[in-house]
This record gives sequence, structure tokens and C-alpha cells, in this order.
Amino acid sequence: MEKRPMNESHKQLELEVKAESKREYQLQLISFAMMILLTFLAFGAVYAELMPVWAAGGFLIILAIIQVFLQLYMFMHMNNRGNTWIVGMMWLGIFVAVITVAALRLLIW
Amino acid sequence: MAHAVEKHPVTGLPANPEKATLDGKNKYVAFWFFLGGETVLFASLFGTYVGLLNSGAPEELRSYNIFEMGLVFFMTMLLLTSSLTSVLAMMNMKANNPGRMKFWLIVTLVLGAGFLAAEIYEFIHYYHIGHTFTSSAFGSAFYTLVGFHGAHVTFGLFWIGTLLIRNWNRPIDVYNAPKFYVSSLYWHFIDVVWVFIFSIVYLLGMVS
Amino acid sequence: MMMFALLLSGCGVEGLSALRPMGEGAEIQLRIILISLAIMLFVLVIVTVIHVYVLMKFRRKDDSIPKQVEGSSTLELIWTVVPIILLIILAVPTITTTVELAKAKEAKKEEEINVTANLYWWEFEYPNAGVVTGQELVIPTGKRVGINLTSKDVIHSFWVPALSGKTDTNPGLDNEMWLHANEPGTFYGKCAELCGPSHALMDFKVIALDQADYDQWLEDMKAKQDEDAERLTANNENLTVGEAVYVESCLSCHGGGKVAPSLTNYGDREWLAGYLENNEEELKQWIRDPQSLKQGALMPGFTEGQISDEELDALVDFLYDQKID
Amino acid sequence: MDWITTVDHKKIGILYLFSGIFFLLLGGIEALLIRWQLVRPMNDFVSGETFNQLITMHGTTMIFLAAMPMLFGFMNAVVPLQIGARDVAFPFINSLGFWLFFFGGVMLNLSWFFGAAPNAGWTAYAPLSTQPEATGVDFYALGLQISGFGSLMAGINFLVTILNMRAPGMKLMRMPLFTWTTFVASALIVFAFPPLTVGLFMLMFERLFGAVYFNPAMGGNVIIWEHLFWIFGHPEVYILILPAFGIFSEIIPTFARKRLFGYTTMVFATMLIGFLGFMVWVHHMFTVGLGPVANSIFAVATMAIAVPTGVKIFNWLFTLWGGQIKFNVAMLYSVAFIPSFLVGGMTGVMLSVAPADYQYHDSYFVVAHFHYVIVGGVVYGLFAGLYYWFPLMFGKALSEKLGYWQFWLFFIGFHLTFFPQHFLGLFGMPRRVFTYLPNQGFETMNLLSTIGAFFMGVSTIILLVAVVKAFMSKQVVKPDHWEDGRTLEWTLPVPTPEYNFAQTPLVKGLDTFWLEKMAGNKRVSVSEPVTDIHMPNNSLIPFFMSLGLFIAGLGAIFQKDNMIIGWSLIAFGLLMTFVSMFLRSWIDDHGYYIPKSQVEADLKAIREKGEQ
Ligand code: HEA
Ligand code: HEA
Ligand code: CUA
Ligand SMILES: [Cu+2]
Repeated sequence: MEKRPMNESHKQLELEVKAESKREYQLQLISFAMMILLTFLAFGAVYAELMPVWAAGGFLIILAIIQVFLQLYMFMHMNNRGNTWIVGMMWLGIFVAVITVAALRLLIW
Repeated sequence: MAHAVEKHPVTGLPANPEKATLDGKNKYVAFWFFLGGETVLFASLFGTYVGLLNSGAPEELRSYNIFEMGLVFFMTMLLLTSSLTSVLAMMNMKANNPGRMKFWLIVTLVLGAGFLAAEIYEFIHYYHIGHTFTSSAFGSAFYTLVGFHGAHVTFGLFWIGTLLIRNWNRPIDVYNAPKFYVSSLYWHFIDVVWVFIFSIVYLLGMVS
Repeated sequence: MMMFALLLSGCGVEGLSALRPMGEGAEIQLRIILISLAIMLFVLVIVTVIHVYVLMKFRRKDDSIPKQVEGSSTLELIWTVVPIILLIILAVPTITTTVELAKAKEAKKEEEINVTANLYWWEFEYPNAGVVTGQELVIPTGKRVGINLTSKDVIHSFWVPALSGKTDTNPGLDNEMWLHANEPGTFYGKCAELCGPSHALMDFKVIALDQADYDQWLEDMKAKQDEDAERLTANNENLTVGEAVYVESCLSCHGGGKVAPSLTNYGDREWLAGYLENNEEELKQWIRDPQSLKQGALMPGFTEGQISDEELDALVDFLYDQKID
Repeated sequence: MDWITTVDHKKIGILYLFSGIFFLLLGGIEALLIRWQLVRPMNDFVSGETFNQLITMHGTTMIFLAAMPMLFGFMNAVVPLQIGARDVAFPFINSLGFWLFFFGGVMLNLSWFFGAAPNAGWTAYAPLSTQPEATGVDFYALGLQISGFGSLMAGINFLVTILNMRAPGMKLMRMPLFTWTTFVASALIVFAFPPLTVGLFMLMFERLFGAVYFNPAMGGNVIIWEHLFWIFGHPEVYILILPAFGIFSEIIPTFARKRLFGYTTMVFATMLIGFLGFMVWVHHMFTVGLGPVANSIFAVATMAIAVPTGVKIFNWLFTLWGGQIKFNVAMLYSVAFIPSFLVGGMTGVMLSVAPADYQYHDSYFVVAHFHYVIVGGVVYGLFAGLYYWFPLMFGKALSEKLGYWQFWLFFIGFHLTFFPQHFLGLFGMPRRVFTYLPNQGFETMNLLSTIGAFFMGVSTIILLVAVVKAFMSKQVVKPDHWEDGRTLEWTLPVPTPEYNFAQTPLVKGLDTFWLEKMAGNKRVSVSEPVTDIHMPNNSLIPFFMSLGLFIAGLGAIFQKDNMIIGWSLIAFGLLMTFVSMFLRSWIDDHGYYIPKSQVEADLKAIREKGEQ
């Protein structure tokens, strides 16, 4: 491959960086839009009393979980390269969190 | 340890300034682990809350009779948006645009402060109708959970505020980038917790 | 020396030791204890044999360097799989027994007793017969008796080792279990959850009677209880001195048997305050200063100003007269 | 002063170790008082109330202020050396963690001087712990809270240190087992302490600020505390035992002169124990009334832990098999550990049989079980580690002769104390009783038990003598004091320079020092030339941050009696903490460099002594 002069490659790079950051920007905006959407869904469902009580719980929690994963994976970039241990530890934390809540929900009376 | 860090020719910063140095990487990893612990912390609070939902409260002070959707929705929007602005700040940090980074951080702070004000308003309202920290087990659990979250917001405001002031006149570099980045992770986490609070505490409370 | 000591004390005291079961519950439990013990001894022997062998055989003799072994998949597989098998053998009876011991609902259809723990004493209520007593739980033999448990203050735990394992009494929450005694007899019960300074003294007794005796006992109790309720009132003017003191000073708490232990059959009881020999001297000290015998007890002491010495004598006489047979 | 501001992991390790030993003595004295009260039936040496304070403080002190800190001491002193690092990832946080623990411990023990120590057991079950007159529990809630923050920080710090600070070539599967167990135990800390934090906050709010989570009359539920406590409490016991396992896994190969048998399975067994540890806490609550389904599930889950633990036991045995075993004191403790811990593990599995636990629970059988695992496991591990690493940490060795006496007295005393307690439990003796009636079959066993405890007391005094003697001696030990060292810490000169490694080593495999020795090299390979070495600055801030919390905690307690004093203390203390935090964030701290010339001079001096 032919070597381009320095400043031209710099420009090229600059463009790439811009494009990259634009992609990232759009991605984040889309995530945000989805979060807002999920929030609307949740509030809307309750506001309009669309569901029987027993279904509402599951529905709301599922929406919340989706939204939280958007936060973790998109906003917080949990899945970045080199984050294996971070992801592992977060999942362990989530696991412990789930059994803790489940216990305090189910194992008291 | 001072590695020679490769700087990006365009931004003049390494690609990921928050973890370009060993110190930065340490902070980054440690903070994530801390958030892992916080997950369990809030789970314990949520568990307690779920276990004590409406327990000991008279009918008129039960969840479905006191929560107001409008205010919660407003607070949710504030906090969600602040999460986005925090992302924007970090993107600008990586692109080495200190001006815009500061701008978005200030917006984040303002939104956070708005949230906090709304929460204080909400608590005062409950206090007046008799739903207090000591009025019932439900009250205790409610204020503990939501209050812990509020305390996190408050701490976040001070933290990000301090960082902003301290670094107002300084360029973004591999020394302060991790600090900004980690505080932004913290802020997102606050939002994560709030998502569960508005879903489980408020919305579920309203239907149950 | 230790073996000798062990032999001396045998398996503990009859009527108390979990190793000398006197009822179905404790028998079931001892059986599974022995099953688990057998498995443990098996493992213990294997490990000990290997360990002793290794320690004898491989002492350092010279300065040579032994072969560096990385591991052995076969061996490691063996000592993963064998314990798993042993644990499965243990898990099956664990589950079945747990289920068996949880069958309180069925037992309650036959016979139901409410147990309420209070700071350092036990209240026993027979809801069907309308009888309340304290400190001594009377049960019929030969059948499972359903027990409801709760507490008025802190957590206690209801334990009669010779008859069955324990169940906690939680304030604000109800629990249930069943109790079974093979033969008539007296069994010792203990509070097994730390509940305050006199936790150690919160003992009680379980008295098992033949069904006929038991029915008779319930009837007598009911009759005595009703009679007392009618006679021992402040407007009755024909009270003896002892009765009058009782009515004035004791009745408000001890009356229903819910605030303080019922004294309906106090004269029949072997123990005072759950652990002391029931004699006059101790009883008097108890009335004068309960805290000296049971730190943290909620009963107030009565000074000479409140109950004179003569009145105290009369009261004590009255109390020892409180018998049903 | 240097000791207050230091951020050097070796010094912090020493601070942890000695604070831990101090609290071990306190907890031990409490244990002796407990045993003395129980020497005969209806003894009236102490009252029921005092007795409850003694057991509570004994349990709390031993677990939180003795065992954990001593383990942290070894972790600090050894782990960075084992992975070839110059320090931990966050030296500042390390110091903060220590001072938080220290002030938490001081606060807890201050309760003795303010009228009453906590008296609701180390488990502090509500509503016994929320009784207004149990003022000692205030100290429990706040003291543990503060020291708990310290543990959390230490945990995160070790995790990151182990992940990020390893020398080149030190792959995860080449790390010494003590480092691995530290890693897993730290992960447990990160997830186990938050529930305790929440529980303690709730306890504090209820006791001091009128909340009613545990008050049935106001809709509260007393079971919540039990869950939160045990969700923490069970992993906590593995936080204690795993590092002890790690210590044995270092000592046994060293003195058997043999590579650890089944290294890989050892690592995975450690992780599995840690993971399963979060799913079994209900075995402490079998009698609470959670129902047969919950009891069965948790019973079986608990039993499962026997499998990875058994794997470890057998791997140790087969490390010894075919080895060249040298019996010094460290090794004696290690080989004595196996059968002692085994008995504790067996009774643990017996306890996990839910229906049988209805009999054992809250009886002396449980006391026997957990002292067998804790003393026979953790304390043996601490003693073994002390003899083993003492030369590395202090440049002197403990007397082996005194050590034999100490070991044998302790070993005999330990079994004499706790073996009879199994029978006491089965005979019907509940735990936490300040006295017992005569003629119930409890006399003989209690007498034996008390005698045994005093054996351990004498043994501990001998240990103190040995420590003092070592410090007074002029002895200077060589690096690789035991001559059989396998891991990197033994390559270092004693006293170890503050930067540890003049040149970061290059790790070539598991037991890299051993490999190099076998290859005939006197020194391990290095991965870098001598350069300037970056070091962190000492700092006074951690001390003041912790002191601030300590003052605020005292204020929170006093605020009940005196609003003004209490709240001003709270305000002052929190202000001190937050200002310290602010300063930390405000003042740039880039550390400093030790110049290359200095490092070279050190190296030369050491080599001239012909030691390395
Ligand atoms: C270091 C501390 C430590 C350790 C390691 C353990 C280990 C275990 N513990 Fe223990 N435990 C405590 C500390 C510890 N415990 C404490 C402090 C308490 C009381 C708290 C309080 O109430 O105050 C307690 C209480 C306690 C209870 C509650 C008792 C009650 O209150 O009623 C139970 C019940 O299941 C239990 C079980 C176990 C089990 C199954 C293990 C297992 O991990 C043991 C595993 C080991 C082995 C089994 C041995 C080796 C295995 C083999 C050689 C393989 C072959 C074996 C078989 C097939 C069986 N423990
Ligand atoms: C790490 C944990 C740990 C350790 C090491 C120990 C060590 C010991 N423990 Fe205990 N213990 C617990 C944790 C621990 N314990 C817990 C959690 C409880 C439950 C508490 C509760 O119920 O809430 C408990 C409860 C407990 C009880 C039951 C109390 C009851 O239920 O009524 C008993 C009774 O025998 C006991 C005894 C002992 C003894 C004799 C030792 C011995 O091994 C101690 C040996 C050490 C010494 C003897 C030190 C001697 C010191 C000196 C000689 C001082 C010299 C002094 C100077 C020079 C200044 N402990
Ligand atoms: Cu009641 Cu112990
Ligand atoms: Cu456990």
C-alpha cells in the first residue's frame, strides 16, 4: 500500500474519529430513546390500568430489567474489551441481589 | 507506574483516557467492583421494602393511596435525562472537548439537583399527611430505601461538583479522566437504582 | 480419661437428653443423627488412616527432592464422586424426615395447644378446653399433639430434647410443630434462643399423661379455673387472708394466665420460676425480690410495706393449696 | 507518626497483625471468663447480664477484630510480594481500611467503659437487640458499621491488586494459592458485607432514630434481620476459612518439598466454595419456621459444600504423600489442622441435616462445631502463618522450642475444650446460658471444657513470650529463611525495601522461585532494568477520615441522652470526614520517585552481604 503524506492521513483519521463519535452518539441517543419508551410503557400501563394486579408486577419488573441492561451495557459500556472480570463480578452481584430479594419476599411471613 | 501512553493523534488523548494508566485502570476496575457491592446493598434495601410493603400502615397511608404518579414521572425524566447528559459529557471528555464536557456535566448537576428538590418536596408532603419514618414499618422501609438513594444522589452532586471546580482550568489528561469517568459510572448507577425504585416502589405500589 | 468420663455420664440425663428419645419426634431425629454420624465416621476413618500413614511414612530423611506430582484426574474424580454419593444417601432421609416433622396441621386436628413464650416464662393454652396454664405443659401420650407457637416479646425457642427438636417462638408471627410422648412421664424443656439475662433460667416441664388422665386433668383444671374466677374477686367478702392478699396483689397479672403464669395449679408444681425447688423459703424470696432469683424478670417485688410477713405466710399457704387433685 | 501515616502494605500488614493479636487476647480473656463461669453448676462468678455481654463481645471481637484483621495482616504483608508487585493497587485506601477497622474496634470495646457492652449475642437478633435498655448494642451497630466499611475497602483493594498488579508472566493459573484464596475471600467480602451494612443501618435507625422495621406492634418483622445477618454471616465464615486454607496450601508444599497436588482443582474448589457460600445461609435458620421446602433446599445446598472442601482435604493429603515432610511448628499446625478441621466439617454436615438440626440448633453442639472449624481451621492457620511468615515480616524467627510447647498445649487444650461440648449439646444444654442446673448431666463435660480453655490460655502466653523474645534477639535471618521457599516472597531480602522488588521479576511458572532453584539459578529472572521507582506518598488523611466517623458514631450514640452534645459530635465528626475526603480529592497526589541510583545502591549493598 502506498504511504500517504502525513497530514492527509491525519485528516483521514480525523474523519474516522468524527464518524466513530457520531456513531457512538447516535447509539447513545437510540438507547436513551428506548429507555424513555420503556419508562412511558411502564407508567402508561399503570396509569391506564391495563393489567390485572398479578401481571403488572412481572411486567414492570421485566421493563425495569431491560432498561437497566441498557444502562449497564450502553451508557456504562460494561461490555468493553478487557472487562471480563467486571462483567463477572457484576453478574455475581446481580445473582446475590436476586436471591436476597427473593428470600426477603418469599422466606418471611 | 508511568507507562508511556500512546496518544491519539486527533484528540491528543489516549483512546480511553480513563484507563490509559495503571492507576486509571485500577480505579476503573475497583469502582465497578464497588458497584457490584452496591447492587447487593440496594437489593437488601429493596428486599426489606418488599417484605414490609404497607405493613403496619393504616389504609389511608398505604402505597396505593399516597404515591402520586405525576411527580414520580417528572423525577424519572430528570434523572434519566441526566444519565444521558452524563454520557455526553464522557464522550466529550474522550474527544478532548473540555468545554463541552463541562457544559454537559453542569446540565447533569442541574438535573440532579432538580430531582433532589422534587424528592425533598415529596418527603415533606408525606410528612404532612402522616407517612413518616417512624409511623409504621412500611414508612421506615420506604424512607430507608428511597432515602439511601437520595443520599447517593446528594453525594454524587457534591462529588461531580468538586471535580468540576477542581479541574475547571485544567486540561483533560490521564490523571483526571479516570476521576470524571468513575463519577459518571456512579451517576449511571444511581439511575439504575432509580429505575427499580420507580418500577417497584412507586408503580407497583400504586397497583397493589 | 475422657473415655472414662464419657462412660460415667452415659448418654445424659433421662427425660432431658436428646440421646434418650422418649417420643416419636426425638426418635426420628436420633435415627437421622445416627445415619449422618455413620457416614461421617466412615469419612473420618478414611481420612485419618491416610493422614496417619502419610505422616509416618514420609518424614524427611535426607536432602533429596521428591518427585513433583501435578495431580491425578482419576484420584480427584474418586474423591469428588464418592462424597457426592454419600451426600445423596444423606439427603434423601433428610428431605423425607423434614416433611414428616412438618405435619403439624394433621396433628392439630386431634389436639391443639397454644404455646406463648414470655420473658422468662411459658404460657400454655388449651383453646378447645378453654384452659390456660403456665410453666408445666401437660400433654396426652401416644399421639401427636399439634402446637402453635408465638412470643409476646423477644424471640425464644421451645425445646424438649427428649421429645423433639426445637421451634422458635417469634413475636408477631405464628409457628407450629407437633409433640409426641411414648409413655407417661416428666420431660425437661429449655428455652433455646438467647432472650436476655435469665435466658438460662427459662426452663419448663412437659408432663405426659395417659389419655384418660389427661382428659381428667383438663376437666379438673377447667372446673378449678372457673371456680377460682368466680370466687377470687374483690367483691367477695368471704376470702381468707391469703386469698385476699392474692386478689389484691397478684390477681391482676396472674389472673388470666396471660400476663404472668397462671397459678391455678401452683401447689402441684415441682418447680418455682421454672428452675428452683418449689419450697416455702424460695417462694417467699421470689415474692419479695424476683430479680434476685431471675435477673430481668418482669414481676415486681413486694416489700413488707405492701405485704406484711404474716400476710406473706398466708399467701404462701394459699398458693400451696392451689391444687387440682 | 510513620505508623499512622504509612501507606506501605508491609507496614499496614504489621499494623493489622498486631491489632488482631491484641483483640485476640481480649477475646481470649473473655472466653476464659466465660469458661470460668461455666466451670460448675449454678456458679455466680458473673451475672446473667454480664455473661451475655461477655459472649457477645467474645464472638464479635474474635470474628471481626481478631480473625479477620490477622488474615488481612498476612494478605497485606504477603500477597503483593507473592505476585511480584511493588504495592497494592490503592495504598491510600489500604491505610484507610486499616484505620476504619481500628476505630470500629475501639468503638466496640469502648462500650465496656460506658456502662454496658452489647448483650444480644454476636448475631444481635431483633427484637432482643432493639430493646431500649440494651444500650451496648448501639456500640455494636456503629462499631461494626465503621469497621465493616474498612473490610469492604480492603476487599476491593485486594481484588484489583491481584487482577492488575501482577508481575509479567504471573498468569492467573500461576498464582500461589494464598493469593487465590485472598482473591476469592475478597470477592465474598464485596458481596457479603453490604447486607450487613444495611442490617446495621436498620438496627441503628431503629435503636437511635425511632424506625420500626423489627417492631411487630408497628408492622415490623423480626425475621428480616435474621435473613440479612445470615446472608452476610455464612459467607463470612468462608471469608475466614478460605485464606486459612490458602496459608496451609503454602506451608504444606513448602515443607513437604512437593508441588501442591491438583493445583487447578484447588483453585476451582475455592471458587466453588465461595459461590455456594451464598446459597446456604438458611441453615442457620432451620428452626425459625420457614417451612419444610425451604429447609430441604437449603439443607441439600449446604451439604454440597462438603464436596469441594473434601477435594481440598484430599489434595493436601496427596501433597504430603511421597513428600519429604519436615515438622517445624508451622507444619505441625498444618498437619494438625487436617483432622481438627475435618471433625468440624463433619459436624457441619451433620448440622446441615435440617431435622437433626432441630435438636442441635442453639445447643452446645453448634458451639463445638464452629470452634472446631474456626479454631481448628482459622486459628491454626493464623498460628501457622505467623510462624511461617514471621521471618519475612520481621527479619527474626520465632523460637521453635517454645513453639513446640505452644503447639502441643494448644492442640491438647483445644480438643479438651471443644470435644466434650458436642455431648453437652446432645445432652440438652442450650448455648448462651450463663449457668446450668446440677444433676442434669452437664457437670463433667463443662469441667473438662474449662480445663482445656486454660491450656489454650497458657499456650497463648507462651506465644507472646516467643514473640517478645524474637524481637529482643539480635538474630538476622536470611532470605528464603526456610530454604524450601517456592514463591516470590522468599526471594526478597529481609528487611524488605519499601519498593519490594528492585526489578520486577519475570514469572516462569507455578512456584517460580522453586523452578529457578531447581534450574540452578540463585535468583529469579527479572523483567525490567533498574529504573526510577514510583512510590505513593504517606498520608494523614485516612486517619482523620476514620477518626471523623468514629466521633460521629459516638455522637449518634450520645444523642439519645444529650441532644446538643450528641448532634454537635455528629456534625463535627462528619465534617472531619468530609473535609478529609474533600482534601483528598482536591490535593493532587502524584507520589514520588526513588531514583535509580538509590535502587542500585541498595541492590549492591544486599549483594555484597552475599545474600541474594
Ligand atoms: C470458619 C468457619 C466455618 C466453617 C468453615 C464452617 C463450615 C461449615 N458449616 Fe458452620 N458454622 C460456623 C462457622 C463455620 N462453619 C459458625 C461460626 C456457626 C455458628 C454461628 C452462630 O450461630 O453463632 C456455624 C453454624 C453452622 C450451622 C448452623 C447450626 C445451627 O445454628 O443450628 C450449620 C448448619 O448447617 C453449619 C454447617 C456447616 C457446613 C456444612 C460447613 C462445611 O463448609 C464443612 C465442609 C467440610 C467438610 C465436610 C470436611 C471435609 C470433607 C470431606 C473429607 C469430604 C467428604 C465428606 C462428606 C461426604 C461428608 N454451620
Ligand atoms: C474467631 C472466632 C473465635 C475464636 C478464636 C474463639 C475462641 C474460643 N472460644 Fe468462642 N465463640 C465465637 C468465636 C470464637 N471463639 C463465637 C462467634 C461465639 C458465639 C458468640 C455468641 O453466642 O454470640 C463463641 C462462643 C463461645 C462459647 C459459648 C458461649 C455460650 O454460648 O454461652 C464458648 C464457651 O466455651 C467459647 C469458648 C472459646 C474458647 C475457650 C476459645 C479459645 O480458643 C480462646 C483461646 C485464646 C485464649 C485463651 C487467649 C488467652 C489470653 C491470655 C492468656 C491473655 C494473656 C493476657 C495478656 C498478656 C494481656 N466461645
Ligand atoms: Cu427465652 Cu431464652
Ligand atoms: Cu453457615
